[in-house]
Amino acid sequence: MDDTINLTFWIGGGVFILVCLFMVYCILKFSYKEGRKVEYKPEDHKLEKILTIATTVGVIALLAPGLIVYNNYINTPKNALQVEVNAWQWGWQYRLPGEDGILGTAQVAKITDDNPFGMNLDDPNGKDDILIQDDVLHLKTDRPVKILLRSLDVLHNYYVPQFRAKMDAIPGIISYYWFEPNKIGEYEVLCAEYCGVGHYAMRAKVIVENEDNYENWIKEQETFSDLIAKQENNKLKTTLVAQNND
Amino acid sequence: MSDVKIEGFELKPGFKGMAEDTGSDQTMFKGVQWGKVMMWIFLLSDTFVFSCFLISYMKGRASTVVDWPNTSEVFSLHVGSVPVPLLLIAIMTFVLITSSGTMALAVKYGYEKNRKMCGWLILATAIGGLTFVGMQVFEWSKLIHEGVRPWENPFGAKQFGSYFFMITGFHGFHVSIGVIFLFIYAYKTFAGHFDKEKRGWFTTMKGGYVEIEILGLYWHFVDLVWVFIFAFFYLW
Amino acid sequence: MEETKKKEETSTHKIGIYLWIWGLLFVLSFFSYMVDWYAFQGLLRWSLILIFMFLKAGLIMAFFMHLFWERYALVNVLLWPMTAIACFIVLMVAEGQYTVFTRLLYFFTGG
Amino acid sequence: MSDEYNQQNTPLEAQSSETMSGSSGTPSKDIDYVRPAEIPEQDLYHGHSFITKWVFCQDAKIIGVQYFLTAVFTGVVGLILSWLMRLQLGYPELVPFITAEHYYQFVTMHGMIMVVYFLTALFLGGFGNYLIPLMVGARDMVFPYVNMISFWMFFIAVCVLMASFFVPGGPTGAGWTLYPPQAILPGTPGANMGIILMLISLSLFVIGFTMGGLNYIITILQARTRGMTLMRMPLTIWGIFTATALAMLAFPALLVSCIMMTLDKLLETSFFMPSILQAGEVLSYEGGSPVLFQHLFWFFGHPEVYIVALPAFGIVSDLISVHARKNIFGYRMMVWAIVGIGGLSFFVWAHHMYVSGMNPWFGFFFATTTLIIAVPTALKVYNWIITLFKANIRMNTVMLFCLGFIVTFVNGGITGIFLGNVAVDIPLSDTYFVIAHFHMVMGIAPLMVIMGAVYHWFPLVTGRMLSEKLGKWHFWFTFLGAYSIYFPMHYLGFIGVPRRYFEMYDSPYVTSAVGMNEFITLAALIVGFSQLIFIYNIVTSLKIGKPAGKNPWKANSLEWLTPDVPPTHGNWGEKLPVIYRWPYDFNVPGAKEDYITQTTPPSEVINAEVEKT
Ligand code: HEA
Ligand code: HEA
Ligand code: CUA
Ligand SMILES: [Cu+2]
Repeated sequence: MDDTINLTFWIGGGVFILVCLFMVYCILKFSYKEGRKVEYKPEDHKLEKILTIATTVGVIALLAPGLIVYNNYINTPKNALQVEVNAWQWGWQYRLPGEDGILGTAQVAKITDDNPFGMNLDDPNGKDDILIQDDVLHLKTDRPVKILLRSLDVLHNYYVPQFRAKMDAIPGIISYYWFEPNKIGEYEVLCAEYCGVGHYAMRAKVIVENEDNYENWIKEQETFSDLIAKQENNKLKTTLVAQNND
Repeated sequence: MSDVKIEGFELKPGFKGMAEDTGSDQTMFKGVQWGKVMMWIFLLSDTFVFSCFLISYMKGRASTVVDWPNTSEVFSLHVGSVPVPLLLIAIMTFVLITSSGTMALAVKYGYEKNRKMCGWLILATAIGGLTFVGMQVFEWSKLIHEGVRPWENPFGAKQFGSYFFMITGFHGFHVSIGVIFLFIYAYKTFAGHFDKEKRGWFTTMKGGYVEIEILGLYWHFVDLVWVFIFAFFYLW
Repeated sequence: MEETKKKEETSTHKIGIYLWIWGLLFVLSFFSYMVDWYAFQGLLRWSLILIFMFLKAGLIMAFFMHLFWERYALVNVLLWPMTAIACFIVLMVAEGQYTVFTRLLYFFTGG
Repeated sequence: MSDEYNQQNTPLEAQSSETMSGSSGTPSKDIDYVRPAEIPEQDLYHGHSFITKWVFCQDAKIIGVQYFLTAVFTGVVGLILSWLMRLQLGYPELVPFITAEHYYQFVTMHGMIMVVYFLTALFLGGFGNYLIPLMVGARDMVFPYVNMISFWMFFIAVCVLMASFFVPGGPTGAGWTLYPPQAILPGTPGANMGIILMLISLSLFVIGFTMGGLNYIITILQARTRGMTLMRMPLTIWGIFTATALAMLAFPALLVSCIMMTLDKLLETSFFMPSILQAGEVLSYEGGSPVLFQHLFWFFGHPEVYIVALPAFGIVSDLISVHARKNIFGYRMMVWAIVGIGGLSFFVWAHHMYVSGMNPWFGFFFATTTLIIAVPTALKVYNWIITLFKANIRMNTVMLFCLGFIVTFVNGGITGIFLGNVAVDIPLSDTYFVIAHFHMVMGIAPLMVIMGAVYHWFPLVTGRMLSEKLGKWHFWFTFLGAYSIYFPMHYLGFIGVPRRYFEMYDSPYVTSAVGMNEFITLAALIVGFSQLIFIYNIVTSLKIGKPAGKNPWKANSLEWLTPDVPPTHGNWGEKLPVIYRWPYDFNVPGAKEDYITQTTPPSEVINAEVEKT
């Protein structure tokens, strides 16, 4: 992606400078003199054709690599880890698939105090999902991540400038993008789609770390079943436990 | 229409004619009055309005995961005790087409300067339009009675009610405007304003039977939109 | 607009043609109603509905609105913008399907 | 009633040869033949009282000035809002009274005012009304009454918009794109009265504009004077015409989205609203699609940005040609480019939505169409600069503004190419790079044209020249100042500073931006205040400016050739002009002077090698 930016930058910058230089030349050379001889040539088909073709070629040279990169961007590699980012006004939380590697289904309409992610109780895939009610996300290096974006209220956008990738989180559908972190460190997450007065303050953190640290972190997190089990005398618990016994 | 004559300019048919009309001076649409062009361009813009409504409806309907109500049941009427699907809608369609036909004839008689015929036909059109609006009111009240609201719908997807009331409402609004103008123009025709080339209220231009054609364009357009609403809303 | 004078003598059409179109419109409306009556389903239903719809629309535009007799300059100016609408429709169909796909996948069925 | 109309204009008789001046004396039966008039003379309504003459006036020229002044008023409001925003961004401590709510309201109103109520109204309503009848040789717009209503609708729309500053909760702060769901939810400032008034105001604007637009289109297509073929119209008219056509087809989408959003707000329908959790409660909405709104909005929004660009393209072509004393290079190409850009602009809208979560496959389609638009646009740029080549350039204020336009437009256009190429857009979208892009290409480029146009046509409207000296100062302040506002923003965008951020400073990675933001703010204040020079120039020149006389720039196009300068109601006195050529016959070899007006018959320029147009 950086390469396409650079390519565009140099071609674009070059054209810009050429245009400006040509203008300066004209201004200096042809400024007003009474009785100067002026060329009268309304049209020059050959010149126009050359310019059209040259521009078209330039455009193709910019577009083709861009589309290839884009194709790459929308097709997630098979081995990507899934992370679901939940956005709300104005904060973030995350959900990781548990051992089965599959995220359970979830709906905004099902959200309650006891079920902060709106998990579908009758979806078995969801029981081992890891729920992180905190805005810090850990990732391991050199492993592609597929970010699934879910919004609970309005549009947001999970954007880490250094990752060169972003996508809006839209209520009502799930959007996604992927990237591969390869530099250990802490990154700031910014919300990049206007979402109301708290927009500018909607920050989070991503920590990219090596495999071991990551595994340690994962172990400390709670799964959906844990969360339910912790809650005493509530309905969710009874339904879920009943289902577990089936 | 086709048989315009223009001094010093040869009108050719087809695409050749189009190229020459476009390349000529003064007017591009040869022999089409300003008012008529205005109505056409306005209708083009209005087409985009209705298209946007219908496209939104399609998108909305295609992306809802809740079932869409079965329109032939929702809009059925009971004849005796047998439910006849879409009966009212069918009648409305026929009424609107009838009025379109009378309008077309009114335009024809207008150009033939047949003041009486023209006036009666416009009046007939207006009454057809009025009937249509009346039936629409009936249909709305029936649905409202059954619990459908813009914000809720007992038969399924919420959007059904919203789109239904919005689109038919917007169409009904067009029809109502048309009906008002039809009555006014019926009066003007009978009063002979077009024979006398009386100026209108808001315009510096002289009147003429072409105004009836302009009104006709609008009326046919309302019918045209109904064709699409009928197909996409009721038959889908 | 003086030209009306010139036109008045020439530009009316035989009444028969209007009556014909009128009749056709009734018949086509009846047919499209029958599509629902007989509860055709699937592709057949759709193609019939669309065919009748476009035929009706075409007849109204061409004859009742006199587009058939208008000069091509006007006709083209009116019809070309419809490509934008067509493009919009096609893309919104794709968008609608994509939306419903992600909704079903992530909210209901899972995958 | 009939005495209100002037009946003395008898229709032109069909004469086989008719020359305007008739001085040459050569029998010119053949080469000067222009076919007789097709359309009868237009009757005009002449006002008698102050009210019908100046307030509810039906003369397109006065309506144009009314539009212009109203639009400039909104523009000044937009400018002041931009100062307040910049103060907050540059010196957050200095202005504690600007809260986040206020900031977002300022951004929103700034964007909306500048795009819709300022530029659109100024170009189409202002320049369109004034210039169309004059340049095509009509007595007035075809429906003067409707034209008047159009202005008053616009005026009411502006009043409603301004009223929203004073309602409880203030104006909407949803961003000028008004994206739902947040536009109508409590987390956004002005989510009650503010947004409703905004939607009403926009709807009124659309209705009013439709009335005006019908006038512009039909005047251009059906009311040209004898000899004025489409390919002899000045490019100004082509630009305004195409922009109007775009507006007629694009505004419906805005109207529809406004209606639907109003219903979502007031009746709680769920067009754009899916299930939403607010303050722990699930709202009653269900199943709607926010992306649908974005599609509708940008189906309007992208043509809209060309609505403000195309008139600027047209006007700048004319200004360059007149002041470089050379015909515009490749006129035909320019016309086709304008029309082509206009047509294509309906197929690129979702390039604003690359990161919106729409169907990802759309990216391919829209990236391709977007970059295709760059080709005709590039041709226009080439043609402008080739026009300068081997010309005789008057380096006056007007020309300076034209050159300023080219520089900023090319800069902004090339950043547009970055954004159009979907893979490049993804990191840059919603950052200050986008802000830089569109301020270059829309914020200053068309403004440069407007200013140039004011210097150019002021003598026509008022009969007096503007001061050149003040004009040059004005130019240099505006150009250098505006450049120093927006050029640094590209850098901010590259490092990833997101747009619509009330403040950034606790973020470690953008500390380098602080100094830059202060600099930008200073520049913005200076540029803003330097507009006072302009206003001072206008006001004083009304009284003490050098009398302009007829055709001070030695231009060819019709607006300078009216019998009275400034033109009076009805524009042309007794007889409509007859046109024999395009408006770009400058420095034709063999001609006596360095310009040949459009009304000069061929028999008078027999020796010159004029282009056949
Ligand atoms: C007058 C207004 C105007 C104009 C003319 C343009 C012109 C263009 N715009 Fe811009 N644009 C806006 C106003 C405008 N834009 C606004 C207001 C927004 C933001 C709205 C918002 O989100 O709030 C925006 C946002 C915007 C985006 C979305 C960014 C984002 O939100 O992520 C994109 C993406 O494709 C884009 C692309 C383009 C392109 C490709 C052009 C092209 O037409 C430019 C073509 C011109 C040139 C290319 C220069 C001349 C050419 C040459 C000198 C030849 C050499 C060039 C090559 C060989 C490539 N614009
Ligand atoms: C034509 C459009 C236009 C114009 C002229 C401007 C002018 C300016 N804009 Fe604006 N701007 C927008 C359109 C425009 N803007 C839009 C659409 C947005 C997006 C809103 C959103 O995100 O929702 C935006 C957003 C925007 C932001 C981003 C806010 C954010 O995302 O947080 C900033 C920040 O600095 C900014 C600054 C400025 C400044 C400093 C000026 C000016 O100060 C620059 C200098 C201008 C002048 C010198 C011209 C003044 C002249 C007159 C007012 C009329 C005088 C004329 C006569 C008398 C004939 N603008
Ligand atoms: Cu969340 Cu912006
Ligand atoms: Cu765009």
